[in-house]
Amino acid sequence: MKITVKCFSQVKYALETDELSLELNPGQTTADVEERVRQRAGKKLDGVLLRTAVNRIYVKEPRDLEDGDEVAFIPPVQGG
Amino acid sequence: MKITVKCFSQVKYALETDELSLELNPGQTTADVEERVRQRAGKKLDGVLLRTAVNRIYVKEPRDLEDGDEVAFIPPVQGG
Amino acid sequence: MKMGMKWPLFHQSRADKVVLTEIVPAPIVPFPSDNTRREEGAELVFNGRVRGTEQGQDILALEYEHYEGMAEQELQSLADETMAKFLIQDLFCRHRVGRITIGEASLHVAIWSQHRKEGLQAMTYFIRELKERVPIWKWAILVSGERVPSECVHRD
Amino acid sequence: MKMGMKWPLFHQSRADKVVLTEIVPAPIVPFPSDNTRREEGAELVFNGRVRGTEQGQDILALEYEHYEGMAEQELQSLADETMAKFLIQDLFCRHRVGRITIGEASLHVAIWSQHRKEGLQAMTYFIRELKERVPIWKWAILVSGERVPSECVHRD
Repeated sequence: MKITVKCFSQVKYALETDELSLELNPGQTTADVEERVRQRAGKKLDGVLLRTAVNRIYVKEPRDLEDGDEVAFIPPVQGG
Repeated sequence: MKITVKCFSQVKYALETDELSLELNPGQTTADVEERVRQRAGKKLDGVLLRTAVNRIYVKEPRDLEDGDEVAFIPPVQGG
Repeated sequence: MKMGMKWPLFHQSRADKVVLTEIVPAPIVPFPSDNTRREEGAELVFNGRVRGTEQGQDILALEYEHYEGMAEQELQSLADETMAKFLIQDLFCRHRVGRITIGEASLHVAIWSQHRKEGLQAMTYFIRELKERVPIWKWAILVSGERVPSECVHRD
Repeated sequence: MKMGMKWPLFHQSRADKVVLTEIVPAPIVPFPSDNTRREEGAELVFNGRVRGTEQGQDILALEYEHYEGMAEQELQSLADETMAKFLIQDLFCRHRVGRITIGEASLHVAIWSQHRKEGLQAMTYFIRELKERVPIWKWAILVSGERVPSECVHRD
């Protein structure tokens, strides 16, 4: 199955893209995706706290994903 | 000696004047003047807390007055 | 600052702080906003407006009375004290007196600071103390036309 | 409310509360002031403005990035939550995104309430939470022209 990862701020800067399309195996969770994103970033996201959103809603615990889900790893926000 | 009492808000309303001119005996204090003001108001200032100002500065304790002083008994203020 | 004076522009970084207070007998002209500042990230503006009821009774308007001379002095010293107490850059305040129609502003305060937290704290303190010590009072103009000190408004 | 819609007039007493949030890509048009209200004695307005330095280093401008879809949703639900939590009448918020010059407003919030205390508390809470959870980020445009996430600005 296929999901989309939206990249913002430091994640976008580290990965040099604003969107990734990833193939997942059934049973893979948001935690697995975060791991892949962090690996792809080399060390550039070391020490950066990322919150997870699935389909534009914050989720607190790792969760299973479905085909077509939109995932984002949200670095500390800075609105205002 | 002679002093002026400025009247505002409830004091003005009770005394029906915005200014009194009073003759004082030497040694009379702001407390004596307040007493005279309250008497003149009948019961209309009963229960109304009055702060004292002499020459436009709040004073905390009763104090002696000098000829020409301007005294005010300040009901609870309501600016804003 | 006298009304009619040219409003200062603050596009330069400034060490100097500005504090301005006025008691005015006419409708309040708001302080101009300003998008030329480099240092102050927070602009906080408060308008205190006349409500249509006083002590629960409908009114036509309020009439603000002040102790001329003392009110100006107390307002300015409160503003100076607020500047000293909080890390803010500028504080501007206009308080209107005389008859004020429902909905119109009796008080207008603008505070500029580097960060919002200090501005919010300073605003909270400044207005609370203003209501505690600046000799200004409200007279209610009742629907009957009668004019009474606001504490003397009683429900029918 | 869509931009360009007629602004509602609130001269009638209203039981209904209004909450409006927008994320806009252009300079913020402030919400209009209003001297026709009978019930709300307190109007509090906050403008958050871009400062000339980021992490201590001079910048040319900020560029605000937002998670489209999610940012609007989080902002609106925060506003709804603020309305439920504090005794306020109306809350209006515009957050600008895209490139913003120093001095210009990135955030504009207006809160109307019967009394100032609730307005100040609601403003404090709303902005604090906005900075905590609404997915918006700052990119600094450095003097060199380089564009980097604001945390990645380092002193020379």
